Amino acid sequence: MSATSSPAAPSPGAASATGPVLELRDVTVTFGGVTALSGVGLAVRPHQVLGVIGPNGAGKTTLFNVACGFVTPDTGTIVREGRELGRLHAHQLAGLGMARTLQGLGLFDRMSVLDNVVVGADRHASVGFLGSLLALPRAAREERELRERARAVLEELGIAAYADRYPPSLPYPVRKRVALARALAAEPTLLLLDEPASGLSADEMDELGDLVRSLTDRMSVMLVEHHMDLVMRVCDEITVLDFGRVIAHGTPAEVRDDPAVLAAYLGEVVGDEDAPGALPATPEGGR
Amino acid sequence: ACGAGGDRESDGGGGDSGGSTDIGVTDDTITIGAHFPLTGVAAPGYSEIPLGAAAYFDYVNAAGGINGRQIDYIVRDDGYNPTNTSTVTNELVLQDEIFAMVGGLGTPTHSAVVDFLNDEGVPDMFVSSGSLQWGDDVENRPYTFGWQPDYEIEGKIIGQYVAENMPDAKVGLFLQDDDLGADAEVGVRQFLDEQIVEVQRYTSGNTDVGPQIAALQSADADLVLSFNTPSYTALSQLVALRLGYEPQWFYSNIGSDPELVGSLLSRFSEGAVEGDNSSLDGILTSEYIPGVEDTDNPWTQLWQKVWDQEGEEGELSNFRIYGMSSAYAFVQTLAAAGEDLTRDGLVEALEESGESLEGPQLAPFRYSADSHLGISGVQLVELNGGASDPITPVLVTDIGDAPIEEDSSGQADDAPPESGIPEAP
Amino acid sequence: MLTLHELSTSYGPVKALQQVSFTAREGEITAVLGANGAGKTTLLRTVSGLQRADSGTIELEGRRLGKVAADRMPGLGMAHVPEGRGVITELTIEENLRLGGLGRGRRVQPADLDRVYDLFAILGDRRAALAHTLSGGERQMLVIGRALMAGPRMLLLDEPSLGLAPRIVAQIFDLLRGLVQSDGLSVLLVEQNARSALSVADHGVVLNLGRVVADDDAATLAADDQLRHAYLGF
Amino acid sequence: MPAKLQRLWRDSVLGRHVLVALVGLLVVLLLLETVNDFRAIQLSSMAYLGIAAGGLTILTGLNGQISLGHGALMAIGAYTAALMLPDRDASTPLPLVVLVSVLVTLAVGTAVGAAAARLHGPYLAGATLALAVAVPGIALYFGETLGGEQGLRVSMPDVPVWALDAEYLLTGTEMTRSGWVALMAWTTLAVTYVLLANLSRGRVGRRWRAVRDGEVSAELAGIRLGRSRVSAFMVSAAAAGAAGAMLAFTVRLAAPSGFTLTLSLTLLTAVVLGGLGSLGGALVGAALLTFLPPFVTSVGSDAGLSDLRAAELAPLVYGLVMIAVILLAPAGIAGSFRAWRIRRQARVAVAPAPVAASATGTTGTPDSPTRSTVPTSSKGTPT
Amino acid sequence: MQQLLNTALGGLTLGMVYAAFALALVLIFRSTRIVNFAQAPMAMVTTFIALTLIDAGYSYWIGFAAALLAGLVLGAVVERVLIRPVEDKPEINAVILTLGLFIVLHALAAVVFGNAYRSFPAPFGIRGFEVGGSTIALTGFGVFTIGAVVVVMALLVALFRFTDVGLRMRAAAYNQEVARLLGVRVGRMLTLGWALAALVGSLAGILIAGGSLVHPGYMDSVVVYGFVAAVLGGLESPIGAVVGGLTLGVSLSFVSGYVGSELVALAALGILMLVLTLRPGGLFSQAAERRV
Ligand SMILES: Nc1ncnc2c1ncn2[C@@H]1O[C@H](COP(=O)(O)OP(=O)(O)OP(=O)(O)O)[C@@H](O)[C@H]1O
Ligand SMILES: Nc1ncnc2c1ncn2[C@@H]1O[C@H](COP(=O)(O)OP(=O)(O)OP(=O)(O)O)[C@@H](O)[C@H]1O
Ligand SMILES: [Mg+2]
Ligand SMILES: [Mg+2]
Repeated sequence: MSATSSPAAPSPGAASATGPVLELRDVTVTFGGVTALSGVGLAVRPHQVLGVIGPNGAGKTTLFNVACGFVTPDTGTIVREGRELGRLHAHQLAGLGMARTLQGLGLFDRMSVLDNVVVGADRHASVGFLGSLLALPRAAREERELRERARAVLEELGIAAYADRYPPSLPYPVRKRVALARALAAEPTLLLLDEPASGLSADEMDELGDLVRSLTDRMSVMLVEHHMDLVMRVCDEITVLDFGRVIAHGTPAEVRDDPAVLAAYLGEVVGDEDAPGALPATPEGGR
Repeated sequence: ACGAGGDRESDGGGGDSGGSTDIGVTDDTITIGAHFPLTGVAAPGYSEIPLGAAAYFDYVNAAGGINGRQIDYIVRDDGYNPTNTSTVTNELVLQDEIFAMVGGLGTPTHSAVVDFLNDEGVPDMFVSSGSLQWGDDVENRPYTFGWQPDYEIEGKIIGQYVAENMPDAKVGLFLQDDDLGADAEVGVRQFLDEQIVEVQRYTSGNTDVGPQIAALQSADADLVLSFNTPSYTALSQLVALRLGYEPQWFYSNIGSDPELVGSLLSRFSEGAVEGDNSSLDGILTSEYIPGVEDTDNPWTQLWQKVWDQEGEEGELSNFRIYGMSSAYAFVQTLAAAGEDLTRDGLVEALEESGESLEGPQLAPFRYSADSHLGISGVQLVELNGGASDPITPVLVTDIGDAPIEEDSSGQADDAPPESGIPEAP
Repeated sequence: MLTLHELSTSYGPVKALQQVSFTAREGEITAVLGANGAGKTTLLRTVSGLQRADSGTIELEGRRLGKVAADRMPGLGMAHVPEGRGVITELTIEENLRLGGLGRGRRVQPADLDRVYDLFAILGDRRAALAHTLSGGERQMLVIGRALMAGPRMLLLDEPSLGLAPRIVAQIFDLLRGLVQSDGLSVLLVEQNARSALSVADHGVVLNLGRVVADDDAATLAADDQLRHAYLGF
Repeated sequence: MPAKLQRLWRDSVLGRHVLVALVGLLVVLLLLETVNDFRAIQLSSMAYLGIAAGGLTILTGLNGQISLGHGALMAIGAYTAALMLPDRDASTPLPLVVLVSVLVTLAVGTAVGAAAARLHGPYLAGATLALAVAVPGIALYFGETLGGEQGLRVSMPDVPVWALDAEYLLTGTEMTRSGWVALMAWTTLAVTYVLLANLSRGRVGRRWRAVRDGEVSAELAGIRLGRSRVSAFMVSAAAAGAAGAMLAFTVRLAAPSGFTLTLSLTLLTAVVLGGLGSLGGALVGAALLTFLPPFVTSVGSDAGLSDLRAAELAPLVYGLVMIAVILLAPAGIAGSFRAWRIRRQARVAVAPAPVAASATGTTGTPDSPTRSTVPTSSKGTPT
Repeated sequence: MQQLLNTALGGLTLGMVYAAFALALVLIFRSTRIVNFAQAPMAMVTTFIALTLIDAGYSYWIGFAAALLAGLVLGAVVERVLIRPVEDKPEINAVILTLGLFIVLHALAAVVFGNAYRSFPAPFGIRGFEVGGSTIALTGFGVFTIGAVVVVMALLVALFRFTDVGLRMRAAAYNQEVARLLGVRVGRMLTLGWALAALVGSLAGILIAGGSLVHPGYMDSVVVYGFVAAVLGGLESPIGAVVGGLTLGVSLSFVSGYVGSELVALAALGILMLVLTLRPGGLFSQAAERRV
């Protein structure tokens, strides 16, 4: 998060040659009287981290929900790798090579950590109902493979030791990692992260930042976060929403200096994020 | 290894009738069993029947038993659920090793076990139900005997009476949706096919009979023949009251226990239904044994004595009298079968002397080698002040197109022996 | 205002708090800091009676709380903003807020509601909507607003900035300072982000693995490099 | 090579399940040798309750759907079996009867499951409750074919000669008809349980569990909620169908009053008393339901209670046991045992690891297994 | 015509009875998220208490009051003693617990009050009113039934919508821990919810019994239809319960009268499935949920 951490240029080669991995065009969503998104467009490029920020209630989660098929937009289209998707259903997501973490964790509390992650890897499984019913050798083999795959992801995230534990008994950061592991186990080409850093300490956030950056050689990432340090550090581009509209878009540096963003989101005082108090008041009173 | 399928143990009962005793019989005991709904929806009322039977068996035991044998009567609860009936019957036959099943109650319940009992050769005496199944098929069910008049002959007798005496009545039928209604309808239609303007069926367990009664009312039926259980008599009366529907009611015997229905109807709201049995005044029904209200009848007096001596808490009731009456018939059959008691011997004795059994029944039994159906007829009565006034003599008949005749056997005049314990006929 | 003495709490075999003692002074913001799992949430839950202490005492305004149940706390002038989902999503926004006011034991005044609506305009616009339609941050606002409805003298805040946009965080911390100064409110503030917490707090307590490892002025703690590196992560 | 065997045991799911089932079946066979006909019939009852409860435990325990209507599904299986065995000369092979019963029930279960897939908790309970009371009405309505209130009698063919011969060869005793039915019921149970266990261990079961624990997350992992729910319902319906056929064989009757709401609730009770989600638990529950009431009644009679009082004693004690188990062993009998084991395991696991969650390698935490597994930021603190 | 009217009126009264029972279920569901299957036997027990008093010579209204009071107490006791320990357990545990209670109360009642049909009086007359020379299937007691249920529904709506206690009860039901933090005496609220529900249940019991027969199982069929009515209405809404009860009562009455009484249960299933297919949360459910 030093000011120099301006994004590593998107991996050379493939990146700019191909089109965006995900594009939302002119998306509008209303809930009853509330307009959550209006005419929003954005694009995630290959091997890029796109940040989406904005005040609370700006529509970030809703945007994710549209991309995941949880919310059907009133208007607008979703384009995945050049192909326009019709009415999207959440269960198609994995098949489209997308994975998402939730703002709450959404872990399966009565399944072991390993099983949680294996569910994430499920899209690689092919054995059908009959195979399961009869426990055919092929099914058993595939089960072993899924387990190994899941274990490898746990290993990568450094939480393999918890494989047999159940989520409720785990510390919060570990649980967050499990959720991430589950998403990664699907080996997506586009990962959607909704507030992955909430509840993490500064150090953990740094690790997360490194991890996210390291993922970009395998996939693109779309990230919603309120922690500006992290956003500024890991994102290649940032889209800013306010009241359901895109109010700014650009590199972190551009966005940070945008007066509209300052006013709507960051608050005037947070000009210099290196200052110890990313906060207005200085301590006084007290003793 | 062949021949393994041969003689199953239980065949013994049927096979070696040469022996002097049989399963469930020792020198000084006879073990018999029955299935009744002691719990659950059918328990109210029906659960009292075995208490009556037990009281009578105790009475007999107290007097030394039959042929020196005490009667051990095991009642098991089936909750009126055929699956349970099957279970408890298995238990009675295979575990408790009863000599005979006596008075098992209910059409759907007993149908679940009737073949099993016959396969095992267990005498299946006096099924507490008026279905034709108990006795019309001697060949396939040689061990099963009915007891009460079957619903078909009751329907016939009622049908003929209506056809002769109320030829202009517009008849509505109110039927329970099972054998009770179906068999009775067959009987009634033999005589009344033209007069019937409406048929309504209720499903046992569904206590809202408003729609059915409303349909009878709107069909302008001015005579309703009802084949239902006692609680539905009360319910139909109440609904009729609500609808202002006042036809002539004719209830079948099982629905018309005036004592019970009267007490059910009593005391409903400020005088809307009169406070005593007179609420059923003018209602027609049939009888085949004297009831608790016939306090002058020597049989009723005997039952009262038995109940006072051996009964549990509570008053004598028609359900209990029913239990005692059928127990009496069984004791008499035992006496007829003699010292050397075997299952087949019991069946033979009943086939031989069944028609001449004494007892409270107004008409004789039909038992013979060809028919195991029970009491052969009923008497039609009108209820008045809780008592019943005969409107016909005892009429007897048989299923099918057998003619209906006045009973000439004098069965109705039987009086119980001094001891209250029957001797071999 | 609030004094803890040798407080210990455990979840089965896990000892979450061990012999924790410190004082949160009246009219001050006391920050409770520490890594994930240090026991901060447990501390607040024990103070407000949601979790039973194994041993130790808690005194509020000189009164021992002993076995006082959580539902008595609002009556004693304490309000607790729990960690994570504290919104009753099946109720409307206004009902959530009214509930906050009920804890005081008197009828809810429209003026109290308006104060919260002024603070968080979004809530005012949607007052009749069910809380489950709110976004994560909006819910957090609702919970904080609800705690303010109770007009507490002692406010326990568990990671109030979670999921909130920086501007709102600043606004809330502003507000807290204001209340501390004008009404003499005392605050026990749990924050993951030690730096911001210390910047707003008067006093700080650092927990590690359930034990107090530092207890000092906010400024002193913020200046202690070793401590910062070891426990506070900045 | 014990190690190799151990691995085989661990890796071959099918082998393990089949082996357990075979051993279980052998035990039952031996047991059947020693008991009288009545006990054999009781064992059949336990088997059919166990089969249905096994299916239900999959539905409720693994997929989180509550069904109060499985008795109705059993009715469908039983009626199908009864229709195929109208008289003793009907020479339909029994395995075919079972298969058809299962298929018919499966078809109905699919329809019900599809309708119910969108429903949750109490709404599903309400719908299945209505199903439980509605199905007997169908039997009344089509009284001509389905026998009305009296139901349909099931005519079991005689014990096949090969079975008699085999039994005689093996044990020197003769197989009774009840013993034969019990053997069939338990074989069906064993097959059903092996299949159910396969499913619950494998991919399908994992998906069911995922849907149970988190719809949204499951959907994100590519699971179609509706399909998964329907498939769980279908599996449990198929089990109920098999159970219904076994009931028909055992009771030799399919009648509406045999499939009252009570039966449905009884099944659910078996599932919970035994321990939700475990097949062993379902079997324990089925045993309890089969043997407890008659036992209590006979204790009551022996204690000199009248038949009437003794009869009321059975439901009383049975109800009290239900309440007691829920209050004292909320995870059911088998479940409590499992929980106790997990607790012990957790205690062992937790003790050495004070869950130093943060990876700040500088805290001076005593070395613990967890620490080394949590990656440490190589950069240390920024700035 | 007369049959049509009478079938409808009969269905209306019956529907009100289902509604009363559904109201009790809704109350408990709202306060503890539990479906109380023991509601029927609890009401049966209180009705028998009333009957015992009436048989002993007290007036109907004494019995009526005693039943309601007994319901209140019984509900509170059941919640305190049995439900409290399972409140934090999976919902199915509570379901099984109430089923267990169902069985126990049934057996106890059969032992204590006897297993026989008994009649239960009804005030205000059970003869249909005369309108224009013909009698319609509406009795004084029927009017009382309808009035009582409507009043209870209105009171419940008012309680939940407009009072602080109602708000506290709802908070306690939805989220115990948060409610506790906000100063809600959660335990008391849950007890109060059960007590009120059992009171309403007792009312249902007495209304069903009035002018009809009672025995330990007389409420059993009402369990099913009352529950179906509650689910139809959305389980959360008192108005829904009454609308659900009426819908069910009237339609089943017509099915019974014009199609066949054996199809009543099937019709109930059909209506329920139809409604739930269109609205999986029942007629009066709240807006679709935000899932993420
Ligand atoms: N189902 C719904 N019904 C009504 N309003 C809704 C619904 N879902 C979302 N909203 C509203 O739409 C707006 C956008 O919500 P969204 O969750 O996308 O915000 P967000 O940007 O993710 O906010 P946060 O940063 O607080 O998580 C909010 O005002 C929210 O209250
Ligand atoms: N319900 C619980 N059951 C078992 N252990 C628990 C429970 N809640 C917390 N713990 C454990 O107690 C310890 C302290 O947890 P606590 O939640 O108080 O920490 P915290 O400082 O608030 O952490 P965070 O920053 O993640 O909120 C941790 O080890 C945690 O795993
Ligand atoms: Mg959001
Ligand atoms: Mg915490």
